[in-house]
Amino acid sequence: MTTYIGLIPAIPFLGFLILGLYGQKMHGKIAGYIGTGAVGISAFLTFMVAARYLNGLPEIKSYTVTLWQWISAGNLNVNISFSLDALSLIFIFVITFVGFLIHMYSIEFMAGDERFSKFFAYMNLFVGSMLVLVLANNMLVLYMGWEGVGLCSYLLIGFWYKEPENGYAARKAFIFTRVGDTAMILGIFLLFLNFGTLNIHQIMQQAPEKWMTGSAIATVTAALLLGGALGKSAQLPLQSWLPDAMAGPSPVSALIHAATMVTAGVYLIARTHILFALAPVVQTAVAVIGAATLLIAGFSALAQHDIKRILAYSTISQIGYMFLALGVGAWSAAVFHFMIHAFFKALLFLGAGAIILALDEEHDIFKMGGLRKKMPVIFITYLVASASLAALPLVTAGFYSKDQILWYSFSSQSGGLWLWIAGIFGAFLTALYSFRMVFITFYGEAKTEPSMKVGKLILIPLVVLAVLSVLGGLVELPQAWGNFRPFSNLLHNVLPATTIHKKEGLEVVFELISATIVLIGVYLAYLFYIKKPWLVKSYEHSRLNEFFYRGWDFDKVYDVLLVKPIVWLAEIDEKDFFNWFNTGVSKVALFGNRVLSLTQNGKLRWYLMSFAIGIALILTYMIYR
Amino acid sequence: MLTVPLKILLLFAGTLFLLGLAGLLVRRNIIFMLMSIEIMLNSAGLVFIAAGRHWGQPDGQVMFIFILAVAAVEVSIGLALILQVYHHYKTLDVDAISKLRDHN
Amino acid sequence: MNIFFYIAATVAITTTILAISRRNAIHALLNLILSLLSISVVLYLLDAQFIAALEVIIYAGAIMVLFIFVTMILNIGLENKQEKKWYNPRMWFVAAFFAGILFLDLILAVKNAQIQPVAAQVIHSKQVGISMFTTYLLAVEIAAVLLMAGIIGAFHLGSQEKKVMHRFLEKK
Amino acid sequence: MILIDLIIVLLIGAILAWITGKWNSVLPRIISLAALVVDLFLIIPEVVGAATNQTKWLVDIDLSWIPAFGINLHLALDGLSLMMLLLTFFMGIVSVIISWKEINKRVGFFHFNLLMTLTGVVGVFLSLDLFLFYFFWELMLVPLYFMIGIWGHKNSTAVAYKFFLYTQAGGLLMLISILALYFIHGQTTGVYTFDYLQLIGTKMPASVAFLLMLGFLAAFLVKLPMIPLHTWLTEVYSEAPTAVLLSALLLKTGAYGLFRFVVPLFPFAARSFAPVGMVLGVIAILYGAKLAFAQTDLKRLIAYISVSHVGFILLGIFAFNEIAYQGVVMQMLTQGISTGALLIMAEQLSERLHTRDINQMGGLWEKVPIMGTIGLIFTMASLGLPGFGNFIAELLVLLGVFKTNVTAAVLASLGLVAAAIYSLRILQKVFYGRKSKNWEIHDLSIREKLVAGSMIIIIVGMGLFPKPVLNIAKPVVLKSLNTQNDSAFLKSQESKTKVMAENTCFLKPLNR
Repeated sequence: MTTYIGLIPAIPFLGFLILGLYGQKMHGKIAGYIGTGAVGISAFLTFMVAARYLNGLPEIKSYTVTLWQWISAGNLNVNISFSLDALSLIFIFVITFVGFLIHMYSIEFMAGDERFSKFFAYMNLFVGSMLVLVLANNMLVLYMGWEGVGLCSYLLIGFWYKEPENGYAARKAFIFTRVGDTAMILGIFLLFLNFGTLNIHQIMQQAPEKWMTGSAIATVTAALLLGGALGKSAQLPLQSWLPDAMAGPSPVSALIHAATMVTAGVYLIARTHILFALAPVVQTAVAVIGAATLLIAGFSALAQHDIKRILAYSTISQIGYMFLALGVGAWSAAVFHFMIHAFFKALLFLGAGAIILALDEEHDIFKMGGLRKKMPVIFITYLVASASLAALPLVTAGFYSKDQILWYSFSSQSGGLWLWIAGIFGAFLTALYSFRMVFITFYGEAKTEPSMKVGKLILIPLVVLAVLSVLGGLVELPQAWGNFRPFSNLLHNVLPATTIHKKEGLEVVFELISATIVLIGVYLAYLFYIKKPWLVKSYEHSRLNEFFYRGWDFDKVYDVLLVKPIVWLAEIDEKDFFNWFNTGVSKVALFGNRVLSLTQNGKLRWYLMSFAIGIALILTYMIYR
Repeated sequence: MLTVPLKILLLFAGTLFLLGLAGLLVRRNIIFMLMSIEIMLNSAGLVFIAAGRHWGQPDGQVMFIFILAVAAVEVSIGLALILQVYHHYKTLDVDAISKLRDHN
Repeated sequence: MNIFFYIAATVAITTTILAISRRNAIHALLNLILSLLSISVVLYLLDAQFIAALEVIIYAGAIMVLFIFVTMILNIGLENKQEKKWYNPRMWFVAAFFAGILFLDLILAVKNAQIQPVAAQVIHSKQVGISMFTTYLLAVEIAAVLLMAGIIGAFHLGSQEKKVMHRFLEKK
Repeated sequence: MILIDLIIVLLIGAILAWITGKWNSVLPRIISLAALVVDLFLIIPEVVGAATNQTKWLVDIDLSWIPAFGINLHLALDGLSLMMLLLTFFMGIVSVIISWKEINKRVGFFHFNLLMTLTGVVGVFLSLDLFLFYFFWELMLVPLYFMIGIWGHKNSTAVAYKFFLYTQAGGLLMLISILALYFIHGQTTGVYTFDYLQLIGTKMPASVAFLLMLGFLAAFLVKLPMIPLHTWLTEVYSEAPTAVLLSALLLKTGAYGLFRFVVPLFPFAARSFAPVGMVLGVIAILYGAKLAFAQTDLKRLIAYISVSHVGFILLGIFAFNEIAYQGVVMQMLTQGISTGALLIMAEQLSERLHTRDINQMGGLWEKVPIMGTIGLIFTMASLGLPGFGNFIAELLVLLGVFKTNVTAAVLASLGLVAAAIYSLRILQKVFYGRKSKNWEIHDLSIREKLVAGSMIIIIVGMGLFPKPVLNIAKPVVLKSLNTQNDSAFLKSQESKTKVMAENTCFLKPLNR
């Protein structure tokens, strides 16, 4: 059992090493098979581990494996060690399983690319780092995985490096997340100074004993960790890197910028939920940030033309939901939504990637249209995923996960009406933009002809994910529907249950409201984008929509507030003003030399004159002294 | 017996000295400069004599003799140099002979 | 007696001014000779007869003759244009300024000086000679060496038969 | 005797290289490589000892040299100097290998200088006699001056002057301090000696100690180099030949000096200097980063990166706790390697492209993928990505500083963000983007790959398995911290006024 835990991240790393060292020499798709195989083995091991873990419940709630001692300096002792519990189990399941499907898809998607083997090397490195992140039982090891995925994100966004824009997008992503990471490492320092250990388990045990609820130190620490989570998960105010990150290949967007890495923030908060519970202010901030982000990103998604940017804003918005759930203490709901979101969002990205591939790099949905008949499989899977995203009642997994969040946002202890209103309005927006995307892309007249048919390796993952997007929700039914909640029961081994202080009977009412609103949203999308497009013509071209299109001008704000001053600072002092000191000294010396050698002009009478002046001065001084 | 106060004598010698100095500063012709130097040397000797007389010591006169010797040597060397300079540069302008200048 | 001194002093200063301000070298030199002669009168009045004689013989005689010789050798005795060009009246202001400052200093210094009125004594040349060859013997020897050096130097520099320039004066 | 052997091998190698260089250009290279390899093998057995021996010096040689002045040939090896020596020999071998084909002018003399510099460096790391230390300290300079001046790029003579003047000025100030320490110790105890171990704990008034410490600091901070004394470094990096990664080694001598001499000899003065030191460290980190971001000359950029990294060393030294000190040791090693590797890359690029301007580069990944990968790895290392040694170093330093001074740690950690900004700029400008020109360049040769590969292995190894390094450093770190505790004890024992009274008598000549 414990051996397997170590192997799960090790095998993708091995794959990375092999591909990195020998990938250049591999012919055809061998590199792809190796990369996929490595993740596949990890996924297989995950299933084995999961089976054993479920078997061991409820006696053994977590397993730990220590590989080696990493750092030991003073009282800082850090081991490279992993621990598996329900929370990390769900995460590694999503990472390896969805990761495996995306790898498989990539074999065909990336075929023919000159850096085919590099791609799989990076992807494997990413999977390995992500597994380290979620398996870590130590804040520093977690941080290592955390930065590792950041590196892979950077490498893969900038994978097509020949376009400078891609490189800049990658850099932006890295720097934005790095800002959050720095806050996080300071939070880790604080944890170490207060607890003398970085072991997550020990910290979580000691924290309630040492820290008062709402104390300053708890608040600061939680806020710093939240900083890291915000950066990684693209939440307000560090969200603007994610839409640009779509410059990477579609499988990358699917794996890193939808399914796994961006949800690392969710994982971090869930993992350190005790700290957040000790800092109610920060927890409320999490909820508010989540609510604000989901609305802002929802409006922006509605304004986009690029299919991948729609999905990117949608991702930000959906992670906003997860943050909302975390903020109101609905831990398992957040993780549930993470899992379901991973399924349907990965599917959406893969579908979008397939469309883009077939249409020769066409990203604009207004230039697609009518693809329903030309790509039936993609259409159906895409439709399913969009429905799941929009949380179409009863038939989709998204309904179950999102409604749980909405319900808790109202009913939990720290929830409230306003959070719920934000959530439900977000749900309406989600329905609207997701079906806007579907209708514009697949209905109407065809504007671009597909140039190729996509193959099996692309379609199989789509279908599998589509099935999961429908059936995935059945692992957790709403409380009012009977007590079939295996998912949260599993998680309650790690995370506390959500306390509800409203009447449980209300849940059905709220579900009906949200179902109605989603259906209205879908209908409106149908009305606006198929039946009567002129209704929204004026809105589409309004200033407000342009503003949303630019992502609420966050980039402009950062540009003016940070980028411009820094660049200005850099430019005014490029030559390093301390050099003035050096050149100053030598210039003064040279000037002195020149002035003094002027006096030595070879004119005898000039010398005599200076004698006379000198004598006059000295005598005058002596006499008048 | 001369009863002019020593102060007057000193002023007289000083005046001569300053005249020599002024001549040195004003003239560009080397011969005139050499002459001015002679005037200055002479006035210095005058002070020695006056002082020696005032104190009743022979040293002032001894010094005058030394000054005389120095002046003689200086003039002979100086004039020889002037001859050479004139042969070389065909001028007696002291400003034209500025080889002592620092070349930078 | 004092009147002679004032006359001699006036003559000396006047002729010195003329000596340094004449453009004609011969005129200037003749004025200088006059000046030296009147100074020798002053010396005589100061009871330094031997020194006065030396002044006449060596200064006004030998040294000035040397000057006149050189002036004549170089043929710059007559007033020439060069001298006019070089003769910059502006320099007079500068020189007069500094000389004036120094003169003021001198007057102040002399005025403030407190000289004890000692009865002037006559110093005979005998005393001078004794002093020279006892106290100042070494200095006399050095002066002799200096004169020797002057003679050799003048000989060396003044010898024009050789076409060789002195190395300090050679053109680079 | 092994310590003397180390120095003698290098000296003999230097002389042989010069002599053989007169008639053959390959022999000097082989000779200097051999000398360094021999030294490396001589020192390796000590590593085993270092892992077990935790208290005393590993090797300690104390021979009489000039007894009249209390000067001894006192060489000693402990964990810190052992690691520094390993780094020295490794970097020495690397610089011989990378200059194998690149240096063709006066090969013999080049290798003579190279080995002489290394002799100085080795001596500095080993000597425990302040006079001997100063001797080796100055010995490093002269050959390096020639190396920069003769084999550098077009502006190198001026740069060599600048380098020499800066370091020499600092060195002379240190000499004054050494002599003052010598006399103060001699007058208080009657024993005139330059021996480090005896000079530790010399009693003197705080103000005098502070002044003497400033003298030492002047030498070490110039070498480090600390802002505002860093400008020589940028020019040396940009104008000197590749083998100047020797100068990257020289930076370590500065850090080593702070660690070995300033902190133990002047524990209280160092503590009272700590706030200033920390401020300087923070300034170095941020200002270096800012300038690195602004540069267009690749090598100058790397120089500023190194200035920024050195800030961490400074910061850590003035934190005075074990974690920070471990971080400092780690930073000395990793920074030497990562900056060295970046410099090598920059030199290889500028040699191939004949420009160092990053605005003229771009899209090079396509042409030189291996070089790009290596550049990527080392930029990532230098921005402190976990998994590389630099991360451990920066983490430990920041954590240690965080314990003593939260503000400084927070400001310094901004350096991590800044590091991301400037490092990624290198990648973006050099390797990413469109090709600015159709470069006709070849990728790394086997020789270059070997060098880069070994450096990667070391830096990743130190990132994943830093424990051996930390273990070896531990006794040294504890020792230098203990010295402070001992003298704290001493201080509490003796009343301060008494010491003052005792000492004022011999201070009079100094005050004059």
